[in-house]
Amino acid sequence: MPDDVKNKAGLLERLQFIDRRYIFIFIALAVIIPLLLGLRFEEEPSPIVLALYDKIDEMPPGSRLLMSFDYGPTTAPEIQPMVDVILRHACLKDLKVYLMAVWATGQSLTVQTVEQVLMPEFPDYEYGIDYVNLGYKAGNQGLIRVIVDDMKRMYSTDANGTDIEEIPIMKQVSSLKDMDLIVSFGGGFPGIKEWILFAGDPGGIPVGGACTAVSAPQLYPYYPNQMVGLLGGIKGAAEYESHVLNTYPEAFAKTPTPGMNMMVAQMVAHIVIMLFIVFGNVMYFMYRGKERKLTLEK
Amino acid sequence: MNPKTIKWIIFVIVLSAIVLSVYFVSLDRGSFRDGVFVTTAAFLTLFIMSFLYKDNPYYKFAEHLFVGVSAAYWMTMGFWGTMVPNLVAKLWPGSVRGVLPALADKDPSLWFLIPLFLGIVLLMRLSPKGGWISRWALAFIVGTTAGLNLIRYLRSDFIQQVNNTILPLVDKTEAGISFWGSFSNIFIFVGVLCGLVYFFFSKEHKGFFGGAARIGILVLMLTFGAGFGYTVMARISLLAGRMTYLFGDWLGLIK
Amino acid sequence: MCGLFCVWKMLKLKVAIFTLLFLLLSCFSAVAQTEEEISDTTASEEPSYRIPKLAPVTNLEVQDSPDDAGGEIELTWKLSADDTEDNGLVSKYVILRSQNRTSDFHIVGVANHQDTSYIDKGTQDGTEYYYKVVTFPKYEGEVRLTREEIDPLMDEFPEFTELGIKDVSMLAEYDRNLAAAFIDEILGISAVAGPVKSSAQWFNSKDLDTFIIGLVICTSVVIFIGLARGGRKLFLRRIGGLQAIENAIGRATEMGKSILFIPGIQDMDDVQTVAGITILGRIAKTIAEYDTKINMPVSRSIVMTTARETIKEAYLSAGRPDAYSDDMVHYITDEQFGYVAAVDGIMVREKPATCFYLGAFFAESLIMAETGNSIGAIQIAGTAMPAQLPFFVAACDYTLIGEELFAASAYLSGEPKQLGSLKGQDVGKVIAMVFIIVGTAFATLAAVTGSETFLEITNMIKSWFSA
Amino acid sequence: MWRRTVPIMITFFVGTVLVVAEFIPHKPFGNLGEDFSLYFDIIAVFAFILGGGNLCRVHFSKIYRGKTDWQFSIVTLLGFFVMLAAGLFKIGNPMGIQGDVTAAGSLFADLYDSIFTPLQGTMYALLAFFVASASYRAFRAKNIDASILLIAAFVILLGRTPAPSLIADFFAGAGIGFMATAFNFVPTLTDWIMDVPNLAGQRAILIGIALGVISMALRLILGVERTYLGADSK
Repeated sequence: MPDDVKNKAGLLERLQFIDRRYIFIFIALAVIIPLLLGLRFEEEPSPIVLALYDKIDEMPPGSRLLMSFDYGPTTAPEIQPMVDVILRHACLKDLKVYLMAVWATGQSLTVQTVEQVLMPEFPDYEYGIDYVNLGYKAGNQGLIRVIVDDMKRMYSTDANGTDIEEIPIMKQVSSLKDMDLIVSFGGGFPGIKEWILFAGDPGGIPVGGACTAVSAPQLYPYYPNQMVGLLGGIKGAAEYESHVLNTYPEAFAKTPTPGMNMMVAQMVAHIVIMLFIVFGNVMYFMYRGKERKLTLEK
Repeated sequence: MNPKTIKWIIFVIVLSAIVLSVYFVSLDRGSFRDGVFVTTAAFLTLFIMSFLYKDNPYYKFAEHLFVGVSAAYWMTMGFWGTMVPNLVAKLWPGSVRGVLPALADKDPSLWFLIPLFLGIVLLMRLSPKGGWISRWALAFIVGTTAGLNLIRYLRSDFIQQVNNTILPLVDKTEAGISFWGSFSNIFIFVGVLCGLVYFFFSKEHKGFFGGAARIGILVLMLTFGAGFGYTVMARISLLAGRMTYLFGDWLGLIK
Repeated sequence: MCGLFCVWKMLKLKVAIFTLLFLLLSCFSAVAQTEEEISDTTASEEPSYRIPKLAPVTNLEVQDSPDDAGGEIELTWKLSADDTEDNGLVSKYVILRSQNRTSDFHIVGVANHQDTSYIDKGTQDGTEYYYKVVTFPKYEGEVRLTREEIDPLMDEFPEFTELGIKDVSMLAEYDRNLAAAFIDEILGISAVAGPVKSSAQWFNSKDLDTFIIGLVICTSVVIFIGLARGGRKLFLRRIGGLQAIENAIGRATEMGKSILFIPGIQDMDDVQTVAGITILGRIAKTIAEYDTKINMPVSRSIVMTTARETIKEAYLSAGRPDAYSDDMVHYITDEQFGYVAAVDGIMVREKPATCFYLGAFFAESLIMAETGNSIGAIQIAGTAMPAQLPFFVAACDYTLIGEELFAASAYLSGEPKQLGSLKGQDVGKVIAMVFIIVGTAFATLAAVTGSETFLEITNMIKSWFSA
Repeated sequence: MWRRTVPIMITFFVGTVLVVAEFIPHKPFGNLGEDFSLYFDIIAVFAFILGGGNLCRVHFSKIYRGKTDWQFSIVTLLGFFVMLAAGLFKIGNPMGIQGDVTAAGSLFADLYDSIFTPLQGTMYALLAFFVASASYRAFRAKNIDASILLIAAFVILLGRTPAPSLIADFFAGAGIGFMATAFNFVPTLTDWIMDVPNLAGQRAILIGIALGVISMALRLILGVERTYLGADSK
């Protein structure tokens, strides 16, 4: 706003156009404070989240779970909490975990997840026996189409270059059909949709998903016929975390719940934005009222 | 204090913060490498965020670094991801034995002389005289774009959307006529038609037509408002993610 | 009071005793049950699982897949009598193929139970093939085996290696001799179907509807281009955003500031980028005439090349070729957010008077539009990305919504033949509206009257519009 | 002729063939579209030489002429060449030149993780702030259009938090029944706005876009629109 207008304008008018940096400060605080305080609300799991939870919870120990990391660093804030909580749940249930990625960017995220969650929290899990990292392979949906029938055609080694034949956990796996559940993380392309269309449907393998909040609506139509369940964004993560926490209070008492914490931050920031909208409108109408009065007096 | 002194003071503070961060994070994680990595990422995050206050040298630094690194990143990916496997390996399979042994024994595919030729033609721009010939490559690209998109949009955005809009205006369920369902279907019907009327170019928005176009605008406004509101939450989660990095991974304040 | 308390105490005792008893009982029964279970399993060690021979599929028919590029053969059959929807005996159908009627059949694929068709995608065009379908049984409680146990079995029955270990593992429940008899005694083998050859077709008949609709729309565009070229006057209404473009350039000229032009972040293979570049061609001419500065950072190299060519020509046709410089267009990076970081920097440092965002945008739309807003620039946006339109509408002064982006260059050119194409577009809209109205009318009639005829008509109309 | 006519003929030929090929499953037309997309990708990599060259030229000349902020151009060039060398020569790649260029442990991957990723994520995260400032400024009930925009956005914003049920509980507790009902209705209304008006608007936009693209593609193929070639007929 030019300076002369600024000087003439009354307080009301100026409030209408407050420096946006004040808004920025409020948003930053709205996000940081709940995160620092570790605030969290209990969330009631929605049916679609509960469905995936139940599926994993009911799998007998030793069942095979494939987790595909189909996302990148930009969406990691939303996806990672879901990866972490599902991995924890799977390890708690003693499932055999197979990690892979159809996104190139997923490769380093698998390594990171193993280093930050699996190894410190589940020291009994042994590489090659209880879990394996198959790494990233190019080919998008083409890759899925091949491994649904034959795993070894695409994977001759794991992510570390070890021969597949020498990895005990791979001995019982010849194709995706040997998996008891596939969970794809990430809503982009290729992602959950491709897993459903090229692995779940033709192979008769249960597929679940976890994706960003924005892409969730496009995936709802697949539930419950083609997709076991779906976690959509931070809310999905928070619901899952909350439910796991309620069901296994001892095992999960000390694990972080980034989803639940971020959910509070999101909510507060959301409310701050709404308050600003209300504030802006109130100022606008008050100013307009005053202006009208002034013109009438003249 | 003159501004220059303040700038230097800030610079010294930032520099010492970086050094301290590297030291403490390395100590905490037991690896110097981690210390450098985590600190770099954290300070680059802060540098970018500083733009929200105003433009400053730290943002400029991060911005310029980002441009250089990311440009090279995509070029490298183009080279190893497209050029080598999709051009060199297709034309001269034997030559990639050292890097992509899996592709070395395939038969050469001469079709790929087309992109090779066009690629070289495009590079003719660098020569001072033959620049005009690069238009051939551009013409090929534009032709491809036009041809591919014509049918693609016809299928997914025209035909499919018309199909989806054909709905009964009366929503009959087992329990009889559903008021909400019928209302929704009528809303979609009227909304799509009025929206289309709004986009008409060859008719003035007047009279009945103008009224329909007006409704069309209002429906579009509803769409835009809803689209905006729906995305807000996802955007905040991104910020929450960055903050978790700063206060958790870096400073260790969030467990 | 005291009495009540005594009663309460007694009750508590009773409850405790009762609970204890109950617990004991349940433990006992649980133990008994496990014993029972164990004895059950030992009993079934005997080869008591005589599975009846499964009924084969019937009516097996094979044909070349229609409307394809060749290399595919389609199989259809009627379900085996044992494949019932609830608790059938069939687990899957195994597809066998050979080049002669009697021998050398090998597995080409597997269909799930309840499937009645399969497409063999690995045929050679022109070769004759014969097929049969084998009904495969379902087993409860599959046993998972180690590779060492399975390998010998696989050697013995090479046909089954391709079925996956899970399926072979159950063979171990049989002794060897039983396994040898397995194929003949248990699997239901269909009659041989064939011969059949695969071939490629020259027209995809499924796409006929699409072809006709496309043809009608394209023809109407072409006709109107022709009419306009022939001198027919066509009316076109004014679009607010386009009027604003002219004013925005004027404003920048008056203020002596530059114009920032962003053609989106996609490459030339996105038609929105092409639309942005064509608008650039028109704008650049005005810019050249006004002698305004233009700054165009781009995120794709080909866009850079094309934009330079476009601006150069605009300057040429405005009669000021010497005022053109290649530096007007410069490449930044292909990376979405790296590009945005740099564009934001340019905005706050150069403070352009006008910003154009015309092309394909993603999440970065709002970052740029908000920064542009903070420096007080006039902002004109246009995109066909439905997800980004809300942000442009909220943060920019004018937004060309979807179709308007593509129409803009035709409008700005003022050439009759270009404007004619817009009229042709409107014909497409009329077609869409007519079919929506007619289809909806029949769908409504079908819903109200419950008449089959109306439903059929509705479905017919819908089938024309299925991609 | 070579400069003007040939390019227009190329566009016409390529465009027409691709449109027709969409309806021909037979070789070589069946996957002509995919092939041509691949060709485009390859040409785009050639073009990197032009883009990269331009980037270097701009920054070298900045340094050479000592323009404002020339120091930062050094940062760009340094980042560019280090990353390029790390990627092209696969420096530090555990599998050597045969390894995947992004393999963990290579210099390329390290630079990507420690520089590229945080910068990308933070730029993206700035959106949280801009979404707030944009909604503060844009959502004013100035006229009917703006009011509708505001109301739709506000309802959706509200409906995506647990706030409505909390407010409804408050009103129910205070005995104001109709307000409680109203707020309990918000989540339903949110879904309805997304599923009905939003859908209707999106469809109208999409149908319009399709027609715009078709008409534009025809103008390009027929050579009516040729600004991009610099071959304006005037």
